[in-house]
Amino acid sequence: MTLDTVKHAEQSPEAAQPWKDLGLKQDEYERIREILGRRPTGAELAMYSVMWSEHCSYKSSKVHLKQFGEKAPQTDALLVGIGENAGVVDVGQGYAVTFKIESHNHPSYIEPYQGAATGVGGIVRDILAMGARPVAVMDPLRFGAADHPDTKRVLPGVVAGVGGYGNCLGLPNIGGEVVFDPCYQGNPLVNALCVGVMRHEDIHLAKASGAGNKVILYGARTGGDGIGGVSVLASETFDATGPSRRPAVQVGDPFQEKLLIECTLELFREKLVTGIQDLGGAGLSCATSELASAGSGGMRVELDSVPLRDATLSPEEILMSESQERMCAIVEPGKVDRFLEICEKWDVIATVIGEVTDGTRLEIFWHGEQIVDVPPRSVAHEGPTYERPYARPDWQDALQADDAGKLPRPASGAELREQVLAVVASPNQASKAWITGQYDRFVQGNTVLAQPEDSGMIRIDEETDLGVAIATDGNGRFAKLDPYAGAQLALAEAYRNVAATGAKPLAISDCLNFGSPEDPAVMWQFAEATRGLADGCLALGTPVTGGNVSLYNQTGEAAIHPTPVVAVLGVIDDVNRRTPMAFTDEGHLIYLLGDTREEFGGSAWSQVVHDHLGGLPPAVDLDREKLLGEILISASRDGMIDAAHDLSDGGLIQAVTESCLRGGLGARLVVPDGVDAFTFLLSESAGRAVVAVPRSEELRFTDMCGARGLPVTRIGVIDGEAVEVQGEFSIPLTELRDAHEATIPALLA
Amino acid sequence: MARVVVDVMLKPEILDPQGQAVQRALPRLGFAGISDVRQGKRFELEVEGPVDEAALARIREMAETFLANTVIEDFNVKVES
Amino acid sequence: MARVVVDVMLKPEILDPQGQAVQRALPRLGFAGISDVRQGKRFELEVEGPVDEAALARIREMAETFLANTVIEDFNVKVES
Amino acid sequence: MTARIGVVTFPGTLDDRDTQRAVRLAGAEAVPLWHRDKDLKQVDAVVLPGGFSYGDYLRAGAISRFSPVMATIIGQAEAGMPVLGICNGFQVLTEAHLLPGAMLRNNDLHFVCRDQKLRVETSGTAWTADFRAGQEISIPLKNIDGRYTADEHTLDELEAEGRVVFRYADRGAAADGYGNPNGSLRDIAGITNAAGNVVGLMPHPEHAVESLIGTGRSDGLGFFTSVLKKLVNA
Ligand SMILES: Nc1ncnc2c1ncn2[C@@H]1O[C@H](COP(=O)(O)OP(=O)(O)O)[C@@H](O)[C@H]1O
Ligand SMILES: [Mg+2]
Repeated sequence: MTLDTVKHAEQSPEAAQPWKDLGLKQDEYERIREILGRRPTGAELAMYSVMWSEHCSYKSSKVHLKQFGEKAPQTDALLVGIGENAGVVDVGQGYAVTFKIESHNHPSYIEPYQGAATGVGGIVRDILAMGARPVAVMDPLRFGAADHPDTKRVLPGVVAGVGGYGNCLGLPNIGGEVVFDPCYQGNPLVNALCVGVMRHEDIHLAKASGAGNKVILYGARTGGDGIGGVSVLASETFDATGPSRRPAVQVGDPFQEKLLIECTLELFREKLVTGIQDLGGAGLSCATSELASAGSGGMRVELDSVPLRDATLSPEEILMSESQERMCAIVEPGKVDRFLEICEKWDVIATVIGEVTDGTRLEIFWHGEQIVDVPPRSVAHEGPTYERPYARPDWQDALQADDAGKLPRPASGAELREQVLAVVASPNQASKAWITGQYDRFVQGNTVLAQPEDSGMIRIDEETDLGVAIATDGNGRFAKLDPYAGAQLALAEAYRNVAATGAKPLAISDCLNFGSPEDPAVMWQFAEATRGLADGCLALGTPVTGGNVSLYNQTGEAAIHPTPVVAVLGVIDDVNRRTPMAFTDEGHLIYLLGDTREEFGGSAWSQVVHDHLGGLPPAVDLDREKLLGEILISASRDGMIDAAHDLSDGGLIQAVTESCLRGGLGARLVVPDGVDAFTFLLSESAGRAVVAVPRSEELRFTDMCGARGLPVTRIGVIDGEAVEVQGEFSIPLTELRDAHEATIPALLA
Repeated sequence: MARVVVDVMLKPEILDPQGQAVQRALPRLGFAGISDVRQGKRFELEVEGPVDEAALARIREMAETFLANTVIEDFNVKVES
Repeated sequence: MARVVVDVMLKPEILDPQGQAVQRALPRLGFAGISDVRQGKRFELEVEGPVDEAALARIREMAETFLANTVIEDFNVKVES
Repeated sequence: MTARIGVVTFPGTLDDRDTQRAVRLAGAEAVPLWHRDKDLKQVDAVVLPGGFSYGDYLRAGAISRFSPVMATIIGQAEAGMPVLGICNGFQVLTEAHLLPGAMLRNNDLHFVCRDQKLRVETSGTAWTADFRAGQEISIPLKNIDGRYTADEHTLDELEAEGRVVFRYADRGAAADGYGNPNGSLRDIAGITNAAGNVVGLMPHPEHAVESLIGTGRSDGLGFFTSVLKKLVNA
């Protein structure tokens, strides 16, 4: 086969090109021809097709994501915002924290272990590329019905993959989510978050500047696996019979990635790196075009110098390969030798593959012949933008009218007891210890809190005990009922979880998991959710630092519930002041913060007891969330409470159950005036938390709440070996424990 | 009772980190002249009853759907003599 | 270039939970008649130069000292035809 | 003069910095050792920390065992220098035949991470002098290849010579951190060589040295104070 050089392309304008097979639309192909003033070469076509895919270009979502910038709250904390590999937040004492959440949904359905493993690998490299040492990971997961046979294939593989990769990298897993719902059958969601820490002066950016600087590719050799994998796979719908295309899935090598981390951190320490980019989806196409696009000049690359695992790869394949565990750095010529030396020390292969030029073009050569000559921005940053049509689906009204408040409620204390046990034992509410016990949460020796606590917390300075906390949350059922409110509820819940541990929320990252953007109903959900999230972030003062969009989570006509997952990052000046969730002191008082209303739409109770989804989700009051957060943080700082747990799915009884089981002590609860026992225990009103208060602090605490206008109700005391609701029922802790802890092992072990 | 062996290897184009780690270690241990190592799995199945074409067809199906993930792996079924 | 295969299996007296897990899953997936499964490793070595007795002796030594841990594993070396 | 305790880093080692922290908290000087260096920098004792050296590819510890630093450590260990292998370090020690037996995949096939109760069986080693025989301690366990195996003869010999150093404590329910987590023969969590200077165990004392972090217990410090006392008194 003759090489399709730029010259050849100029001479053969009419040559047929496989743009359609590469996922491009007719008008997109026309635009490429227009940009270049000729037909693209095969290599150029490969680059444009992967970079203009939905996954890489955000072409359907861009117009909506804009709001995160437009409505961004004023804050000094944001050091690097949306657009870089990950956002960076100032957490004080000269430290900066970077974190981001990303999806690896489609590959994880096809090859659960490797799909999930490489999802962790990819997000870790993003964090590393910012100049930070990765310090923890989290994994929000969604699966089909817990008892569906395919869940037994997908879940254990995903969990083993998350653990296999993260454990081997030495990153503590400090939290996540496991949610089951039939809507995720065939479209499991595997989101992965990584957080990293650096000094302010160590922030690195993905740009190629300084003519004459060298472009160094380092890490694994490039192979033929996963060519177009992430980008193509994540950019179309699975048809009903399974994935319509099966490009090879990538296999991860966490050992190589661990070497890459240590090697890269040493390169940073010696200040050898001018610009840096990880290789993820779209591989070298992405890294070279993004570095050049963000930089000052052009770039010239000798593609034949890329070290290969398979000598027969064509230049197009090399450009599209998504082989894992690779990074690309821009290095001053005088520093190249030392750079290569450090790579050798870590057994990492490193190769100079090109240099920054004073031109404006990205030029790629293959054995001396030019095969790419493009304006890099047109590939990386000026891809197509769609204004996809969207419309509120016609079924939305009926769904919201189907009020969960009308569902039959328990008629007696005995029936209430039965339903409470059913809720805490249901797969979504049950203990996830069987899963999280497969993740290393101790490694690095800085884990202050990890699952099942409300947020994961990491000490980042051993002298001052400065720490950060992160929680991720999302509730697809709420978002289905009302995507705008659902997104805000996800934000509010993660915010509350961070505050509950005593940390001050600073910023968020999000992963927006939706169905096909070609369906106007899905696009409406997306538009509403992004609007809700942007408005919510403005109200709470927490900017969006970055995130990820995963579309086409859909089998045939059936889309997943709209599932915005939100990660909130907070800071705590002294991790010794953190508030854990366990009830550990007999006699301490239990207080409920916030208002309880009759809110059952989308609730765990409506799902478990009635298999029902309808009505409206709980009302959102972000001012209240903020106030609640402030109270929880003050109470932690001033030592007024010794346990706190946020209320979310499953309501108050779920939270009390978890705090009791964690501490090994029971609770005696009294139903407060003005609310019935059922609503008290199982409503899912937002903006609430339970806290344990020593008697000596009671007055100080209630006075503080009163002075700041937060409703606070004494609901009981930590006591005994049962959870007792006076006048209704009592459940021994052993019975609760069996119900809560046996479910997941019984389904999966 | 007959033994059927199913070998499962990563497809040639797929990265094999384990095989690579072994290969890279060999020269250090003083073993030269091995240009590539691939590591896979070997399943030894004890089969009740005769291993006729029908039995082998079932085992091939088992390998295809369960023992191997054919997105990344190839397999080979053989009767042990 | 010749290929030499080294099979490494756990010794018969050592518990093989991986093989057992496979075996236990088979009936659920509708495969009956497999009375035992053992899971081991298969190494495919690409050997430069002739695979004569000397080369095989070296590979046997490599298997004995490195590819297998003979405290728990047996191995078998064969030339692939 | 403070004792110098070397902490080895192989490619893929994870708990080296944690182990250095534990050594420092115990009052000794932590000396990083690099797998490619034969030189032990005149340390008085060595810890092989946990992790996935060489990705645990082939078998846990199998590739690291052949590194240059191990060649020196094997010689020094045979000459009496205290050596502690934690988790992956324990696996390296068995692969290097400094300790008998081998480690297999956990019998439930999963990675397990939990706070594990151990019974200290002997205080007669370089690393357990600060414990009492029969004492129960709690330190994190985290591994996937932690099932200790040896033939009956070897096991009998270990028992007879008092060389079983730690057992998984079996009182109470497994969920509280009691019980054998992986199917190790005779509940063995850690052993020593005949001289008592080389100890290997699967759980991680270096993750239990501070009151706030990890499990919030400091039962692991005793390992490092034990060896320190021995070195200072020597
Ligand atoms: N896949 C997972 N990985 C790690 N931790 C998890 C995972 N799933 C759940 N968790 C942890 O289990 C605990 C309970 O989860 P969840 O009930 O979703 O918390 P909440 O409702 O407070 O957000 C949390 O600490 C959470 O981080
Ligand atoms: Mg919570």
